[in-house]
Amino acid sequence: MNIRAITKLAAGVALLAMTAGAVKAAEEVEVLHWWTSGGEAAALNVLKENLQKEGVSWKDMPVAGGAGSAAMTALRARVTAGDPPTAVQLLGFDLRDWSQMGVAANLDELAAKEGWDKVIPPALQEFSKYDGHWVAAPVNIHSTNWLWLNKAALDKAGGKVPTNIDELFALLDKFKAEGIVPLAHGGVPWQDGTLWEAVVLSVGGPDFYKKAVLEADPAALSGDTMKKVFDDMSKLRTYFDPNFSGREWNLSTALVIEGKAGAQEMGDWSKGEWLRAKKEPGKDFVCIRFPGTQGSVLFNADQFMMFDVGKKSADAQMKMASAVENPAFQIAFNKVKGSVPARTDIPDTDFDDCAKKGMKDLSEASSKGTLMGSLAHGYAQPAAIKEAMLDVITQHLNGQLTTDAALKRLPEAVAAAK
Amino acid sequence: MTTIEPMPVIAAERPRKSFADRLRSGLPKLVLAPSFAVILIFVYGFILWTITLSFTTSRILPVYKWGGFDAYFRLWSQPNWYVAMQNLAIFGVLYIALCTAIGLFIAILMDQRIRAEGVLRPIFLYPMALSFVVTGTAWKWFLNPGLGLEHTMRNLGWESFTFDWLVNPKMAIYTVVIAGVWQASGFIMAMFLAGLRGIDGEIIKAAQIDGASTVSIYRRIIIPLLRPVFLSAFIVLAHMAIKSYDLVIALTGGGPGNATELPSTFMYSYTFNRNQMNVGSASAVMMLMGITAIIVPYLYSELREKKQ
Amino acid sequence: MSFLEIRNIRKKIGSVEILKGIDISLEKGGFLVLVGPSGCGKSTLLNAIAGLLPPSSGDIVIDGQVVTDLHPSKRDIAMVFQSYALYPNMTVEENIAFALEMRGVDKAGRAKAVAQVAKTLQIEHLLKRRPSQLSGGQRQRVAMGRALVRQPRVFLFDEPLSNLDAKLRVEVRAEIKALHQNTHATIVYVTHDQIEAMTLATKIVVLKEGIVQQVGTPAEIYNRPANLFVADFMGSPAMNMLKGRVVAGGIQLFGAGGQGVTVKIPPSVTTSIPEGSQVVLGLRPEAISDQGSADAAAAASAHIDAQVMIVEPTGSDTFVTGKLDGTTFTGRARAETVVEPGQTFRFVFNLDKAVVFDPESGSRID
Amino acid sequence: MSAAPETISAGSARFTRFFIYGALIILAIVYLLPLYVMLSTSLKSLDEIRGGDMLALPTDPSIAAWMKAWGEACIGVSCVGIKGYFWNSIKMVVPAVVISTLLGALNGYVLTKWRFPGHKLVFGMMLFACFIPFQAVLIPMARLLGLMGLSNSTTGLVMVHVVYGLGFTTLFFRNYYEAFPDELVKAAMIDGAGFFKIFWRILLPSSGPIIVVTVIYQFTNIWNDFLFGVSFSSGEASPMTVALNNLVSSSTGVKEYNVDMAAAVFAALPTLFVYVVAGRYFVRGLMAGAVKG
Repeated sequence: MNIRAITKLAAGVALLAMTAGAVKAAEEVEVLHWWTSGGEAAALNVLKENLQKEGVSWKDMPVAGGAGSAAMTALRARVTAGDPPTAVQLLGFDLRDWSQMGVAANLDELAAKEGWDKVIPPALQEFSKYDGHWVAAPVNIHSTNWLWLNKAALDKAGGKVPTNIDELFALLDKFKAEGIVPLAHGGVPWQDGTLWEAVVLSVGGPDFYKKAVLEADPAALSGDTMKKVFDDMSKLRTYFDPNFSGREWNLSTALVIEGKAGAQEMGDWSKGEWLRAKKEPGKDFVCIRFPGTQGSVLFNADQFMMFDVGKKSADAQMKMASAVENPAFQIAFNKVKGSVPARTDIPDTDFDDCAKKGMKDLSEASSKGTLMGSLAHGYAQPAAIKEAMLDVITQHLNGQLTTDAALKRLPEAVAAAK
Repeated sequence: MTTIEPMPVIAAERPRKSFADRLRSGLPKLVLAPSFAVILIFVYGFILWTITLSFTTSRILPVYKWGGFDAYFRLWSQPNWYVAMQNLAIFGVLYIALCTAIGLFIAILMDQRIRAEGVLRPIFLYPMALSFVVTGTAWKWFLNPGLGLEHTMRNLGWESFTFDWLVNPKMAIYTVVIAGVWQASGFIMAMFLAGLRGIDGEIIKAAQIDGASTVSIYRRIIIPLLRPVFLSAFIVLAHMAIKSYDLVIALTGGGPGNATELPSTFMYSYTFNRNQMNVGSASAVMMLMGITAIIVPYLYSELREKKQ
Repeated sequence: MSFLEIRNIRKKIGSVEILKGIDISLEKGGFLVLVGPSGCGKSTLLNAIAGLLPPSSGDIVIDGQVVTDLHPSKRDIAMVFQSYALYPNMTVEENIAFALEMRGVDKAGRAKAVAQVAKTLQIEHLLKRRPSQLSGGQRQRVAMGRALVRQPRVFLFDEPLSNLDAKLRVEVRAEIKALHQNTHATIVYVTHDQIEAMTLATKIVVLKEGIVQQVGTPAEIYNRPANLFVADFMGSPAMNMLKGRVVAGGIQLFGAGGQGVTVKIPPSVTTSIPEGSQVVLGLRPEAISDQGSADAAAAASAHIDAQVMIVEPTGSDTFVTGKLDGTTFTGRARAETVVEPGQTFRFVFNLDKAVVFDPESGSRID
Repeated sequence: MSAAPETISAGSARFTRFFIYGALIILAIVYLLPLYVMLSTSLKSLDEIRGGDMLALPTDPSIAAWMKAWGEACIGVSCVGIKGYFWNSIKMVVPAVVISTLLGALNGYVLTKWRFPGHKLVFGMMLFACFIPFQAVLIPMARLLGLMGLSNSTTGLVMVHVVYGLGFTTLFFRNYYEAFPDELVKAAMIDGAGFFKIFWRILLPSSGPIIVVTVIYQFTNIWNDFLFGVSFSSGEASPMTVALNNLVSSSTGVKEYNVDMAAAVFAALPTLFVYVVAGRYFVRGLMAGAVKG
């Protein structure tokens, strides 16, 4: 290598270093989220590209595992170190808890400019704001009280969709007679909780749900209605296959897709599995509200909470929040994710039948006041209480607690976790 | 380092010394000091910090507001905590006993001048090399009655074969034991194999001349000679049992119900998922006390023995 | 003037005092052997001289320079260890050259020095090997080579022969002796083997429990042991210790059961023992012989008949153990002596060689 | 060297050999099952995985999942597979292993050859560090890293692994050097070698077996660590295990088990390689001191 080549190389390296420095100096958002793979990540990529067009680079910080629990650990480490990410995917009460620590940025100005107050459902706003100030940009709204039915199995069982829990039991009996698994369920606490909250809503109605779940009223948690809830849970348990324990939700969905099982209670994200298996709503599968919960929506929304990272990235942060609420992005993202837009002003033309139904249900429930937070997904109670309730629910479902014991234990657990 | 009197045994140290000599005689301690300081801060400092936190009202992040013994009362009123402790007892005893027994058994087999030792050794050792992030799924499938062993056996025509421990709250903790033993027993095997290889062959010859059978040679002579290996194995296994976390999370996630909760998963979940950092810290303090109760007597006897 | 001086060295480890004030001096070219039973402090003393173990008090002086506080490497000493302490990761050559390398001797200089030492010790063919490929004797030589190459002021040997088999030990012992005679090196040598001490030393120090029992030439130590301990420790078979009582005209031995035998003590042995006092009479086995080999020139001797208990032929001599009145003693008879246990045998005691001790203090009475 | 007593009678000897080999082969199969499940799953198509028998051989083996895991799978918003994270892990593991091994060796050296009053207490305290549950130190560690400006950096991660590996490495080397003759150190001292010279020239060259044990132990532990990796690194700088976890544990996404398994095998390759290649030395190294306690 001669001198000239070395000089050239050195110049190249220097140039490279300068560009690297330049990239760093540009606006950047660091985003902690747990949409780490497959379609979800691809959906998020849309946001990344949108931001890049505006000159904001995206530093990805994906942390999967346990519905965000590993991500929460990582977040704690970063906040404790005094170096929080710019934006963090957070759920319900976690948002409040973090805001309470005084680490949130203020999005009021942007929200006012873009009129978020008018387009985002008030039930959700409660969680996107802290102390009256916007701290987070909601991405989507999932709802959890769905029942997914295999169309062929349903047709074989008479074709009539159940509208209350007793009809559900009748249908499940027919599935059983067909020789398939009546209800596909995965035995992990959050799935047990998802099923339980749907049963609570179905058995007790929206007011009871508010009382028992949102307010955690001890009387409601141990009363007769709750007894029926637990009894129904025990009964539903008899429709599971023996291998449900610890099974991931998508394996349960696969059972329904393949016709090995008749139905699954699951949030709208499971639609992705159906679409991926090239199944069409209405033709191959049927999406209905969990029997007895028509007119109410238990929601769970993904939000990006903006952390206070100082002036340096504040502008990029605002750009990102704005990009999240951009209707085009909301459509693109939610089509892939199976959820519905967090804004109620978005036309449903681009969405499939299940999503259209979801959007319609959402705006109805929102206006009727029956849009309520999901317990299993952190929109009904703070983490401590939620986990304490899930403990009881999952132990009861697994036969470790009798119904009577569960009724006694549930208010105790809530009290102990407060 | 203030607790250590500067008085090395080897290097000469009396007055009338140049600075260079002084430096030289202090060098060993100077070399050890950073490591020791780091341990003091990162282990003992953090333990103190954890103890402090357990007396605060910390929930999502540390706050330094006095909370008294509240966290401990909460801890001991949690049914989960009792389940975790009970499970640790079951898991710890079985895990240590089975790893030791199986490790010793394989080591003895491997020590019979077998041909394919080079092939077999890595087969028994490899589970230690893999993280449970990697093997957890495979194990979960294998133990799942509808996917794994039970399914296969029934497909093969053994219709009544049942192996549903994974989904049975009463038995699930034993599946954790199985996977744990699978992971660690090869390592213990290597320790025992090393111990066996280190035994003086003449002792065995002497025993053979005395007319002892192979079984009684092992039972009466070789296994007693392996006593130090048993101790090392116990310590290695005890600390792995107490720290076991990945194992449970990957295999059962603590379920079914809370049937496989362990103190380590309890601590993690209260600190990081349930936003009850003080209760998590209190459980960590309890764990540390348990560890101390096991380790300190061991260390004491071990280090005192060496003195003689 | 003495070349190596050990001045009132004390060493305490914990609460135990290992060395209780040792004073020794050695002239240039001397061969000092520290001998004593295990635990007597001889290795501790050697380590103190080497600088590997700082004494609690006292001074070490080499060639007029106080080295007590000097690092071992600056004392200009070399040491041969019991285990040889060859560096397992280095070849013989590198082992020998290591000290020179540490002292900044250049490569050529090292090679020259190594070659010379290798020639002296006849280990040239071993230079490229590693310690693990050597026999015990070869290792021992390399260890010596490592010490020799430095040409230090003082050589220290820490039981260098104890790991060799009996035959090799005698050979190497002779080599060390020859080496000393040829090089006139100053040597301090630790051993628990009194024969090594006798054969090698120009000066022996007998140590017990951290106290010097006796300092002297081998002959002094052997013939005029300062106390019962030295007398018993030096010599094999051990000196006979016979209890006796001073009577008119000598010492009465074997008197426990009756009259006993009175032996005359020549004035060369002692003159100062009052009549009636209890004593211990020490007599080496070679001073008790059969009639045929008895020293005719002895000024005082006694003929004693005793029953034979044990007969031990060694080839060159035959040791005969007799018993009289409950006391056993061993004598050295000619090889061709024919005697069976149970017979009565006539022993000749050569009292010129006797040593008398005070049983209370253990000290020799002159 | 082998401790195995020879069996005497010929007839029972044959039976014994049969029993020994039979038992070993059965055990080997059991131990290999999870690996087999991983490998065969990675070669199957998703449909076959969903519908088929987990233990069955793939009917139509394909390495497509492997290709995808290596170069195409999405981890977060970038879909370039796990190959980049491989390098991240190496960048973290190599310095952490080297530093912790070296420090462990130096500590072991001081604690056995340069003893001072209280050395046992110091060693005992360092050993106790092996037993601290890592979950308990995450938050204070994060705070300290933040104060040192090492938050979210590879340097910080390396430091964490070094700190919590020190107990083990010190233990290994101390036990090994305990049996290393003191006289060699004394000889070197008289020869004029200083503290570090003795270490570099005499002890370290003779430490091969224990270095193997320590390196294997540290390498596997650090390579497989997830908790520290996820807490103290982020995004594209994450180690392999974090990326793998992001791939296999995404909660509401579609699961491609064949890709997951292929990625898992990739993630395990370095440690598998280390154990297979160095297994022999591992047992030898354990013999040389680590088992003594």
